[in-house]
Amino acid sequence: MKKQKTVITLVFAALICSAACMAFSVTALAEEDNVAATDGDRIVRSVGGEVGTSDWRYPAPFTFYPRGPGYVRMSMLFDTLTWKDANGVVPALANGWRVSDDGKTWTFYLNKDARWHDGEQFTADDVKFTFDYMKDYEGEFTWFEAIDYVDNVEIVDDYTVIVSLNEPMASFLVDIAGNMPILPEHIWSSVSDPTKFTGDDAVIGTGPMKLVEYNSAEGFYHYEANYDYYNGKLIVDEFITMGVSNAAASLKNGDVDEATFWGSAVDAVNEFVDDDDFEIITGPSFWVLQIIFNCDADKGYPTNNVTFRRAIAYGIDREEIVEQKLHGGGVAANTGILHPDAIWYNPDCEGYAYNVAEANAILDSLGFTEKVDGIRQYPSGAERSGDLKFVLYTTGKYLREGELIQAQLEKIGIKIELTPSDWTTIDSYLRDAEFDMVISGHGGIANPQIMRIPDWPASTYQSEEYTSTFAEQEVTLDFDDRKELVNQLQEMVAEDLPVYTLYHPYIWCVYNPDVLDTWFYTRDGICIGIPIELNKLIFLARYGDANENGKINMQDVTVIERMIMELDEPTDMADANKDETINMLDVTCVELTILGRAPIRCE
Amino acid sequence: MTGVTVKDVLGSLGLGILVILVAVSIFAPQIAPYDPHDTYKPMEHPSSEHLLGTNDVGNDILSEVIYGTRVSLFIAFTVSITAIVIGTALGLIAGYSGGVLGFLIMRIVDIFLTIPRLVLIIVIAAFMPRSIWTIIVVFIIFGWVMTARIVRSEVLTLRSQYYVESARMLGGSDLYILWRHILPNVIPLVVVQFIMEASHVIIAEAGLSFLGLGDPVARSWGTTFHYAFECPNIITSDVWMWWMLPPGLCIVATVLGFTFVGYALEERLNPKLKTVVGMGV
Amino acid sequence: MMMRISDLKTHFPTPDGIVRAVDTIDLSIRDTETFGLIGETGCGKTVLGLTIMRLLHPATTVEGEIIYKGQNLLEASEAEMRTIRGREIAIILQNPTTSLNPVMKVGEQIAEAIRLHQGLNKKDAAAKAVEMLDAVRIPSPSQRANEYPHEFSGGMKQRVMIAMGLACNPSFIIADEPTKGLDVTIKAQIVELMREMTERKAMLLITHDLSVARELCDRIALMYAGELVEYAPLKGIFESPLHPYTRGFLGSLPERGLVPIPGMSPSLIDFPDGCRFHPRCEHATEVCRREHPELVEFNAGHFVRCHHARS
Amino acid sequence: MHYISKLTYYLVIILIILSINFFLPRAMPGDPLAYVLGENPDMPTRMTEEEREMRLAEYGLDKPLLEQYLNYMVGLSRGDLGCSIYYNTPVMDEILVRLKWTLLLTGTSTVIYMLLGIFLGAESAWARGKKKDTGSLITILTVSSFPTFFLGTLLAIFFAANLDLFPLGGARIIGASYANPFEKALDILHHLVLPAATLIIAHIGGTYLLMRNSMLSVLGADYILSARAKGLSERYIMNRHAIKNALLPVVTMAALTVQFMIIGTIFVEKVFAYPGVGNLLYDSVLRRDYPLLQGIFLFIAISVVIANFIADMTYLWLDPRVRDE
Repeated sequence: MKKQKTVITLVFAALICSAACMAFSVTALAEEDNVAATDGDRIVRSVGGEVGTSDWRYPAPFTFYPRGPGYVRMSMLFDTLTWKDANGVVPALANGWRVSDDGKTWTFYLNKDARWHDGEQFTADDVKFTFDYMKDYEGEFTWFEAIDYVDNVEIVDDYTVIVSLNEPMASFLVDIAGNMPILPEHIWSSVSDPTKFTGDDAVIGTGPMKLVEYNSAEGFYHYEANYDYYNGKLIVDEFITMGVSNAAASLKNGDVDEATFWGSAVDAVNEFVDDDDFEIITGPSFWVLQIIFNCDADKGYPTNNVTFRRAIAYGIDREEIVEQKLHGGGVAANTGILHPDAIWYNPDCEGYAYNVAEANAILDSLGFTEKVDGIRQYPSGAERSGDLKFVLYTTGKYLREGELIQAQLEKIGIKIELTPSDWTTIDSYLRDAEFDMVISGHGGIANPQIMRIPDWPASTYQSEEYTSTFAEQEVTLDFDDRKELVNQLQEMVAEDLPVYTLYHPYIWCVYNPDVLDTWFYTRDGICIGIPIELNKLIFLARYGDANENGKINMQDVTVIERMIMELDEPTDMADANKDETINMLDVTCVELTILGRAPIRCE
Repeated sequence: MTGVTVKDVLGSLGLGILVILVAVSIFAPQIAPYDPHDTYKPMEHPSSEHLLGTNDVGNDILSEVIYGTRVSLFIAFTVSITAIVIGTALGLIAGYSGGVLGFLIMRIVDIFLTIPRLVLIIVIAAFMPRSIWTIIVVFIIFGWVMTARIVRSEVLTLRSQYYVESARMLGGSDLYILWRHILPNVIPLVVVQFIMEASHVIIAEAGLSFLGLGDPVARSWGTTFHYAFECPNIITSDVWMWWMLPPGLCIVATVLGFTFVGYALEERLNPKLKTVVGMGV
Repeated sequence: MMMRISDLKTHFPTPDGIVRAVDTIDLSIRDTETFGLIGETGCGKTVLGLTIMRLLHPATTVEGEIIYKGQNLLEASEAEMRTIRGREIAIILQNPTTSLNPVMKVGEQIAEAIRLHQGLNKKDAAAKAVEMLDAVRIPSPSQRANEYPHEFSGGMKQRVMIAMGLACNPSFIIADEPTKGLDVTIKAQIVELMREMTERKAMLLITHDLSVARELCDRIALMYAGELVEYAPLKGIFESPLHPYTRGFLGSLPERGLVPIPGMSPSLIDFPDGCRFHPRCEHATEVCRREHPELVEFNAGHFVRCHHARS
Repeated sequence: MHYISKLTYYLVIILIILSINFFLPRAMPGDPLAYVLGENPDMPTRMTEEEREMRLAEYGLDKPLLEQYLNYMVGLSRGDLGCSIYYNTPVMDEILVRLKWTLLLTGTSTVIYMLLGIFLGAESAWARGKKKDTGSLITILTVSSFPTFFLGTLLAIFFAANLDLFPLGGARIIGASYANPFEKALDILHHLVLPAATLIIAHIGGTYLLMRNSMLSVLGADYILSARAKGLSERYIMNRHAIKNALLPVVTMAALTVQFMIIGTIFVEKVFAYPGVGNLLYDSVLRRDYPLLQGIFLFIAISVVIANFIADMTYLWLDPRVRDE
């Protein structure tokens, strides 16, 4: 009995002490605000783009972490003049726009219903203010680089502005108008150190969401609906992005309603294929992994020889890498860098299908004929001697691809010394052109602007033809003309191989449709090419049948449908789109336009 | 009652585990069914071809774990042997010569003991190139401290004992006394310390690798575990059973081996713990 | 008869072998008598004391009988023993420095036994403890009771030990080396105190100090290698010692010239054949090496274990 | 005298830690600015030299080392640990936001594992050699051999993913609305169970073994015999005489184990995505956020020193002999 008493005493003491700890923390925590959700509210929890890192800093325009997931979190609160949906550019703060023939003057017609979260009216003054502010604090807005193209902004009336550019800019509608968050003048005019401005005022925008709480410790962003949103009815009451330790497990036990998976996470996605509780959509990641070659005329021997680079390209089995590393969760990349799902994609680039014989033949022809232990030797008199050996740098992240390449290239007699290093070190080698090959990846490959320096972050590739073609496409406003130039750029990269692209991973959105089923992938990525599915338009009732109340005469819709389908005369007044030849979203857009809810889309 | 005691059983069990592990690491090429860098179909479930399946890039997991024994034990033994030698030397100097040098050594020991060791190692490891040599060097820097302290206090005890005094009176040189009289008495303590250090290094290395700070090329158990942990469907499927459990259990077995041997040795060496039989006599 | 010990054997296992610390002892202690048990360090006399108290490790094997007030202590349950320890039989352990709990106040250490055996509450027991400290002549006892052992000198600690032993007024006291390590003056004071405190009690005084035994004891037994070699009234031992060991022991007294007994006492694991004392005995003969002598009554009340006993 | 020398000693140690903290990251290779922008931006950006210099100046990284050192010390004396490069907010703020979670986790675990370890160790020593002792000894030696991250992962797999008894991670349900504070406390407790259990199991071994050994040597002490000779019961002796003496080395070790606890927290917080300081340390390592890394290291090191100081004081309280020196 006495013994039991001791046990009980000890356990009790332990409980008391822990209770004290608890009490301390709970009191500390209870001070924090909570939004009391009422029953029936639709709360959506999302992993928000990337597992592992859940913090993307404070979602104000100058403090968010300058990568896609960070931008997206800010974009929930701040609107831009234009935006993108699954089909391309759509109006946002600007109802419509007009561009002058020389491509240097853009007129924007602003939405008259837009209000800031604090109730102030949005006007043309805010737009002008934002352009001026961005020019003043260009260095502080690390996300954004193209403001230099803008010469000045002129206010025509309260809801019309004219933006004049220094030179024509083909991507203006996406890269500036669809990218720059419009700031409320009445708040930001007094802010002189925007990167330190993080109060509640710093997150007042016109977006569909208002920020309730950001917590860097727990890595979550808690938003609530801005029911006064000018651009559509909100179907979500609260939205939360949060960090989890394992996205698949968190989805399964209901901690989150949606999660993003990349590339080799296809194994996790497959777990949901047969699960009726979840739906999956697949999208392009607009991301590419590539080998950067040293093309420097002085330091790059022998990789500065394009024929030699082709030999390596033939000697690398990209399909095997996709299979081994991504488990099929991606595709072998376009050798012209841009993603196959991008509108700028050139399908005719040289593919360099795996061909050991071809690779060997090229290497032999270049004089690398002698072999020691299966490794080719430099020809005598060359800049280097001994084994044909290269250092292949990569971060730990792509080590496994490196191992596969190492094994493949050994088969054509090239020895690879795989050297994992940290990115800072690798970057310094790249700057100084002190490297042989580097494995590195980047995103944004829906946007031709990414091709400015094809072997970025190195810059050993020098081609005047390439540089001038790039500059030309930058100012070519006609879509087809520009596309032709972009196609040429891609072909040049595929021919010259400053980089040899390896693969594009897929990206998946796995979600619980009972909570929210409007997830979609944005045409060429959100904004300048962010691949993830966190487009703020998912919160809006835009894409249901807008005419569910039957306010529009169906005949009107049919007429327009027939016009789109280029059918001759409107004799048959049945639903012209019964075969769904037209994207239903377009139909809805039309309906909305007729209803005056989402204004005219004019390009 | 001189029969088999618990400590004997545990001691031999521990020794057995360690012997097996050392054998596995020596004969890894003979035991492992495949080269750990060969690639097969990735994410295979266990089969007669791949007893523990394959990992995310198609390496045979069993072979990877077998070769991992080499890496883990190599680090553990290299670090603990070096650290123990350094620690013993500094402990002997500090204990035997005293003076400014001894004082300095002991102050350094105090500081090292107060600084949270693994936290600092994590910080350092984060900035150094990721290789096993970085890990080895960093662990050695922090590994000698406890040994130095223990050896010193033992030397202080021994020094005051008569036979050292008499050896000194007989005119033995300091080095001779250290070598002939003090070192043999310190050895048992050092052996226990070696074992504790080795098991500490095994866990600490695994921890660093788990955090992704290990050598990504030389795949220790911790590194294998790290890759398994990063696998997105590790928890939601059965994959953890053949990818995460084997390296984890290997770490546990090694540490347990060291712990059991260390425990048995300590019980034997520390007379205070030896027996309470006949107290008061 | 306060206590009769017969055929007592105490053996315990160690990694080196079985230690026969007490190997057949018979003796009896009368009411109010002080019985001295003398022997060199390591002869097993402390173990005898602990055997009586049943304070040995459970692995120890004890055979024989210890009859105290008609009850065989070796058959008593642990619970019964707990009521006997401290209340009926008290032991004053050797080495007061280590025998007092360093982190407990002295008064408390005395009081806890009082509370246990006499059912007094905390306050009364504390008062009684102060009384006891006063009785063993510790100055300002109420203040000292609140001090820790390390604040006491060696002699004072010994007094505390005596106070602790006598706190519950036991009828039988085992005093184990109560004067060990004390200087002459203090020793005399302690001896005086012991005499006074145990006047009407039976006491087993375990010591290697003959001079203390001579001051306090009525009868004396000499113990060697786990057994008694001679026992007799005080006078018999000092005036007509029969065993060579006793004579040797007496010879080591200061006034007799401090002549030590040659040789070392044997290990309790491995006794010599025959008489256990023979390797150290100058009179040893063939029979001593061969046969183990029995304890015989040489004179009335004077027992000796020697083949060559003579007056 | 005793207190003063102790205090001086600890102040010197803190000064040394401050210096190590300052010089160490600067002695390492790597450019913190490169990490401000991350490794794989969706759009490549690279700073021009001017931008770079502007940034370096902003964080004071362009000044001479000695000046940086002095600034650092002056700043520290004002409680200023600098600004996190990643978060662009004061380091102290970032630590404090997470501290309550870490305190909750480590506080609860420490209390439980210490008490449990002491209790089991004492019980084990008291039953030395019996089945109970051997059983608990082997069990505890075995569970202590599990690395924290392995143990945590296993617990997560079994109790969170498979049995769904506890959450997989986090410290509370994010965005939940609670009817009352009790419900909230329950939620926090629910999230605390697995991480805390991991820490407790991983750390109990040290205390248990130490207590057991300490208890064993105490049980051989004369004063225990002395207490038994008074007729006191075994349980009473254990509680009143043995434990307090046996606790002395455990208390000393407790301070040293504070750092092991903190290290364990890094792993547990990563495994369970617990929003504490350990996770922050891990993140700041990945982001090469010098000031934050320094701040956290400093914070942890000073906590350990303070724990040592507290242990010294507790030791004084427990052992009257040292107190009077």
